[in-house]
Amino acid sequence: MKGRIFSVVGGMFLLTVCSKGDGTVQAAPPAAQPVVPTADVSAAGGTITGKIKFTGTAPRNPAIDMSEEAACKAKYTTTPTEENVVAGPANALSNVFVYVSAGVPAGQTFTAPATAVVLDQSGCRYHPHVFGVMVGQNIEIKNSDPLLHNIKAIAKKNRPFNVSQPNANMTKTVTFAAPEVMVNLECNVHGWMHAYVGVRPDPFFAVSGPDGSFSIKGLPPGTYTIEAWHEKFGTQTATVTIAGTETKTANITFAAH
Amino acid sequence: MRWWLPDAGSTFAGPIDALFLAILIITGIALVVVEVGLVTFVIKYRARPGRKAFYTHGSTRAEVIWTAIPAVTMVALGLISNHYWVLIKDKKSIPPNAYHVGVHGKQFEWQVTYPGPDGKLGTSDDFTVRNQLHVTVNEPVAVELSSEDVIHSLFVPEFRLKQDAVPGMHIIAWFQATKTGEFEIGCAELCGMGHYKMRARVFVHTPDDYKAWVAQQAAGGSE
Amino acid sequence: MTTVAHTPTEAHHAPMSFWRKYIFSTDHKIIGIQFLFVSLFFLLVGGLLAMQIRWQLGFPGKPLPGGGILPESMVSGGVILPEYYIQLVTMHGTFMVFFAIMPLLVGVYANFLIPLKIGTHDMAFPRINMWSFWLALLAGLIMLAGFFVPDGAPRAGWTMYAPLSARPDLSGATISQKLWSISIVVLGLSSVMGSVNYITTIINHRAPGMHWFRMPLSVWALFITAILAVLALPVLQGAAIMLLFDQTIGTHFFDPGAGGQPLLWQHLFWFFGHPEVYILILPAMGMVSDIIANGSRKPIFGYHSMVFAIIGIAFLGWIVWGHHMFMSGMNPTLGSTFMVSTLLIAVPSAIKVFNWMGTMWRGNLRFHVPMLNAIGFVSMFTIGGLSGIFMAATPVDIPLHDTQFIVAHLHYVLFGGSLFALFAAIPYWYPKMFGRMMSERIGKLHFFLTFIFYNMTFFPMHIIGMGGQMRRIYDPTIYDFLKPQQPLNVFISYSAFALFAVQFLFLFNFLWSLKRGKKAPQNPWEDNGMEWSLPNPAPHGNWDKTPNVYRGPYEFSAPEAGDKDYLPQYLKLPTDRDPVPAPLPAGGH
Amino acid sequence: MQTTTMTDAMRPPVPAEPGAGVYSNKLGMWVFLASDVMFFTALIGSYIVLRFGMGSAWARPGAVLNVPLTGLNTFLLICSSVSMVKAYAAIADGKKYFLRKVPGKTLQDGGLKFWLLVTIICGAGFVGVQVVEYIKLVGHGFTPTGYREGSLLAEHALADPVKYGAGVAGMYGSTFFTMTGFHGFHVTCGVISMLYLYFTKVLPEKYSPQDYRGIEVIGLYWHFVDLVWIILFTIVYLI
Repeated sequence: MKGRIFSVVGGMFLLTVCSKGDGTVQAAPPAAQPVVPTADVSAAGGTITGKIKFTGTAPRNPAIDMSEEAACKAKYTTTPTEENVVAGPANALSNVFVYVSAGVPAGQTFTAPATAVVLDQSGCRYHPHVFGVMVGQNIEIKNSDPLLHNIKAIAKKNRPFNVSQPNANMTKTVTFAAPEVMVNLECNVHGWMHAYVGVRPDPFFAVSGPDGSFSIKGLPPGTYTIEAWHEKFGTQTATVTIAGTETKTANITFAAH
Repeated sequence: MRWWLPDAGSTFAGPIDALFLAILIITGIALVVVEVGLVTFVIKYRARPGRKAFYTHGSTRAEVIWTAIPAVTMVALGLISNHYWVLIKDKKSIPPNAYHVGVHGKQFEWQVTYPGPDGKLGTSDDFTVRNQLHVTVNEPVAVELSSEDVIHSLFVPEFRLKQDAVPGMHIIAWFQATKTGEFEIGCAELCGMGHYKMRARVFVHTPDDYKAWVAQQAAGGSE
Repeated sequence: MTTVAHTPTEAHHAPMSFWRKYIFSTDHKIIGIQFLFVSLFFLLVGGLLAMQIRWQLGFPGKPLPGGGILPESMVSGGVILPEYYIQLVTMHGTFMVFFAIMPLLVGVYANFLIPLKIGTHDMAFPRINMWSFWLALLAGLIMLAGFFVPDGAPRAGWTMYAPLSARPDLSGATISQKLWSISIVVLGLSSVMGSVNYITTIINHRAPGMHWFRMPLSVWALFITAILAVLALPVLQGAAIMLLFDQTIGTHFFDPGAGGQPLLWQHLFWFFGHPEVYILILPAMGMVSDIIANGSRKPIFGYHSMVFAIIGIAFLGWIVWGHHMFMSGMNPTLGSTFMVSTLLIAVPSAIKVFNWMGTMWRGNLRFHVPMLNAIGFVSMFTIGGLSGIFMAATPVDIPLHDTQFIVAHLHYVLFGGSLFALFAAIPYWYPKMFGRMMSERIGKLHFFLTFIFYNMTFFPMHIIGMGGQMRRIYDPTIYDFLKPQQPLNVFISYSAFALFAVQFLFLFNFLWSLKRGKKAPQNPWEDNGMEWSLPNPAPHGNWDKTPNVYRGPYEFSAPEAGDKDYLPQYLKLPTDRDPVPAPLPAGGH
Repeated sequence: MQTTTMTDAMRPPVPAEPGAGVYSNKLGMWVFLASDVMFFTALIGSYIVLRFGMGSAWARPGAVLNVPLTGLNTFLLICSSVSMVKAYAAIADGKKYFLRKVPGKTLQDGGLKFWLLVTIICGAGFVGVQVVEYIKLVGHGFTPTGYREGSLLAEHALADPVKYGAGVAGMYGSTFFTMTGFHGFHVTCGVISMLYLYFTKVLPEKYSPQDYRGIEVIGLYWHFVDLVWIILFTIVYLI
C-alpha cells in the first residue's frame, strides 16, 4: 500500500544518476615514518646528534576501533593503535621533537625553505605524527582517505584554523606565522587522530626516528640549550657547546611514569 | 527506493506510524477536497461571454461548517497525539527497569558510556565506546544524553527516536528495540562542519550476545 | 471644529533632482520600488546559494560547475567543502527569510499599497520610512559582507542556535557570526521603523469613508503583519544583542559553561520566529485575497471571517513558538500545550482556504497571470498547511523533526505560498508602479513551468524526509539508510535547476517590460481598489485632493454596477452620500 | 474657536476616518513604545530565566552594587519625570508656571523652558552618575564577564563566596551591564532628543498651547524610560 500511495510520484520519477564510484584506496600500511625534511641549512657548522630513550615501561597504546571507517580499516592488517608512545629497540623513543630553545643569536633571521612539509592523512592517522616547520614554511595537508577528515589546529600564538577535506586526494596548504611549540592538530571526526607540529623561527630542530636518534645540523659555534618535547613524557633539556664544525652528542632520557 | 518511513525497530514505531497514517488520511481527504474543488471551479466557472458572477458576500452557515469541522478534527487529533506523546517523552514514562547508558555528544562523535558489569552508571567499572551503542533487544533502554560543546540530536530513524543533546542539560530519552541487528545513528541538529559525519551505529543484541559483548569490553577492548 | 481646509499636499512640488526623486526619496511608492529591486537582488542571491546546496546533495563529491571561481576556503578542486556547505544553508535561509521574502512582502507592498489602498497621500512619517529602507539595505550589505571576510559566512544555520553560533572555536567562523548579529539588530530597527509607520498610517490616515471593514484584505493583512513585526522584531534584536555580547565581549548568556542556557536562545528566537512565519505569509494571503476576488469577479466570500481569521492566526502565532522545540529537551508537558495551540492554527488557515474557494465558486474566472499565481498559491499553501499538521502532532514530529520533511513543509509555505503570491502581486501592481504591463504570455509560461518544477522539486522532499534524511547534512550517501533514496535527491536537484532557470523568464519579463511593456490603461484589471483612480504610475503625493470612499473593496458583479462587473470604491453613484470626515484630534489631548 | 494656522506636520494634513483619536506622532510613539516594551521584556525575561536557572544565588543586594548611589540616581530620574510633567503642563494648559513674568513673553513659555531644562539636566545627570558608577564598578573588578582576576571583588568573593555570589558572577555581570547599559542608551537618546527640541523648538518658541506635540511625544518616551528604570532598579539592585 505504501507503493500505491506514492505511485504518482513514482511516475514523475524519471532521472537516476549513479553518483558512486570511488575506487578503494590501495596505499600500503604506513610502516616507516617518512623522514621530515628539515630546514635547508648549509653543511658548514656544527652538528648535535643524540639518541632519545626512556626508562621504565612504556604505556600500552590504545587500540583504535576503526570498524566505522571501513576504508581506513582496510589499510591495516593488524588492529591499528594510537601513537602516544612509539618505542624502538632498547627503549628508544621516537616522535620526540628536539629543538634549540636558546643560544641562537637574537636578531639572526633564517629564511624558510621553499619545500613544503607534507602532512598525510592515511588510514585515519596522521603521517608524520610529530614534525617541525619553520615560520612561514608551507605545510601541505593531504587526504589519502576517501572520507571526511577535518584538521583543527589548536594554537595559542598562531591563528587557529579548522578546515576539512571530505574527499580523497584533497590538499590544502597552510603556514604558521609565529613560533610555537607545539601546535596540536586534531581531527574531530576521528577522535583518536592527533598530530603535533613544532613551529620554529630557525632551522635547528629535528624529530627522533624509530631508533630514537636525531641530528641537528649547521649550528654556528656557541653554547646552546636544546629542548626535547614528547607528547606524553613532557620536556627535557640539555646544554651543548659547539666549536667549529664538530659533531657533539647529546643523549636525552625521559622517564615513563 | 524507499517511499515510506524506515522499517520499524522499536516499540514506538507502532503508534507513531499509525498516527502518521491517520494524519495522512485526514490531510489527504482535505487535500483532495481542496485541489479537486479548485480544478472543478477553474473549469466550471471560467469566464465566458455573457456570464456574470453570482453576487454574494458569503454564507454564515458555510463559515460555521468549515470552522467547526477542522476545529473538532484538530482537537481530537491533539488528544490522541498527546496520549502517545506522554507515553514516549514524559519523564514519568521512562520504565523503572530501564537499562541506563550515557550518550555524550561531541564535535563530531558520540561517546557511549556503559554501566559495566554492575549495571550502574557513574561507577568505576563504566566503560566508554566511541560511536557504538550496544543494547539488548526487547529491553527498555534509557539514554542519558549530554553534550560537550554544542547542541546535537540523537536520531535513530528505525527506532523513531530523536532527542537533542544540549550542553548543560541532562536529558533522558528511552526506547525499546524490537529486533536485533545493526542500525544507524545520525545527528539531527546542525553542530558544525562535521555535522553529517556524526554517524554512529546501534547494535541490538540478544541478551546472551550482549552479555558476551560487555564481558569482552570489560576485558579490555575490541581487539 | 468643523472641516479643515485641505492643506496642499506634495503633489505640486517643483521637479526634483534624480537623487531626491529616486534615491533619497520619501515617496512611499518610490521606497516600495527601491525595496523591490533590492529584495529581488537578494532573492537571486538566495537562489544561487540554493543551487549550490542542491548540487552538493544531488552529486556529493563532484566538482561544482563553475566552482573554480570560488576561493579555496570554500571549494577544494571545485568540490564544495563541508564548511562552505553549512555557510550555504545558513545564508540561503537568512537571505530568503530576512532579505528576500520579508522585504518583498512587507517592504515593497506595505509601503506601496497601504497609502494607495486607504486613499491617503503618503505614509504618516515619510522620512522615517526612507530610513527604514536604507537601514534594511545596510543590514543586507552587512550580511552579504560575511562571504568576503576571513573564515567566510556564518555557519550555524539561519536559526543561529547557540552555543554553536556564540563560540567561534566551535563554529569556525569568527567575524561573520558577529556580522550576522549586527545585521539583525539593524534589520530589526528598520522593521520597527517601517511597522510604526504602517500601523499609524492605517489607523489615522484612512480616507473618509474607508471604514475598518471597508479596507481591502491586503491592507488588513499588512496591518496585522505590522503589529506582529513591531512586537516580534525587538525580541530578536534583544536576543541578537545578547548573542553579539557572547561573541565579542565574552559574556555567557547562551553558553552553559558559565550558567548560560542554550534553550534560552531557542525560546527567544522562536518567540520572534513564529510570528515571523506569519509576517511572511499574512501579506501574501491578503494580496491573494484581493487578486482572487478580482479574478473571480465576485466579492470575497466571508469578508468578516477572513479578517477574523487573519487576527486569529496572528494571535495564535504568539503562543505556538514551542513547536519548533519539541525535540529540544524542553519539558514535554509544555510540548503538549504547544501542540494544541499549533493544531488550532489549522482552523483559521482552513477558513481562509475555504473562503478563497468560496470566492471562486460560481464566479466568472478570468485567468490573468496574477489570478493563475493566486490559484497556485491556494493549492500550494494548502499542501504546506496540511504537511504542517504532521509535525504539529508531537509523536509524528519525532521521526520528522529536522529532516527534509520540514524543509519540504517550509518551502511549500514560503515558496508555494509567499513567492507564488509575489508572482501574483508583482504583475498585478506592476502597471501602478511603472505604468506598463508585464507580458501576459511570458507570465503564463513562467507560471506553468514554475508550478511544475516547483512541485517536482519540493514534493519528493517529503518522501526523503520520511526516509529520515536529516537537514543540513552535507553528504547523505554516507548513511546506509539514506543511500536507497539518493536517486530521488538527484531528481530533486535536476528539478531545482530547472526551477531556477525558469525564474529568469520572470526576471526577463520584469526588466524587459520596464521599457518595452504595453502601456497600461488606467484600470487594467478592472479592479475596485482606490489605487486605480490614479494614473499609472501614480504621481508623488497620489491624489490632489483626498478621495472619498463609498463602499467596500469587493463589489464585483454588484447589481448596482449595471452592465459592468465591478464597482470601484471611489466611484460615486447617484445614491451615494459623501462621507463626513472625522474631527481632528486636538494638539494635545 | 479661532482658526489657527497649523504647521504641515501638526495634524493629519488631510481629512480622514476616525482613527485612534490622537494625532499621528503620538500614536506612532505609542506603537514604538509597545515595541520597546518587547525589547526590554526580552532582556528582563532572559535575566529572570538565567538568574533563577542558576545553581547558586546571585550576590546579595548591595554587596557589589552601590545601592544608595543608584537610589539617589533613581530619585533624580523620577524628578526628571516630574519636571517633564511640569514642562508639559506649562505649555498645555498655561496655568502652571515657575519663572517670573517676562515682559512680552507668555508665562507658559518660561515654564516650558525652565522645566524642560530641568528635565534635561536631571536626565544628563542620571547618565553621568551611571557612567561614574560603571567606572567604579569596573575599577573594583566587576565586569560583564564576572569579577576580574586579582581585583578587589575577586578577593572578596574568595573570602565570602555566598555574599558575593562567587559562582555566578559572570552571569551577574553580563545581565547587569546589558540591561542597565541599554537603559542608559535609551536615556541618552532621550536627552539628545530633548536637547534637539530645546534648541530648535523651545528656545525659538515654536510651541504654543495649540501645538506642543513634540513635548508630549518626548514626554511619553521619557516616562516610559523612567518606568523601565524603576523596574530595573527593583529587580537588579534591590532583589
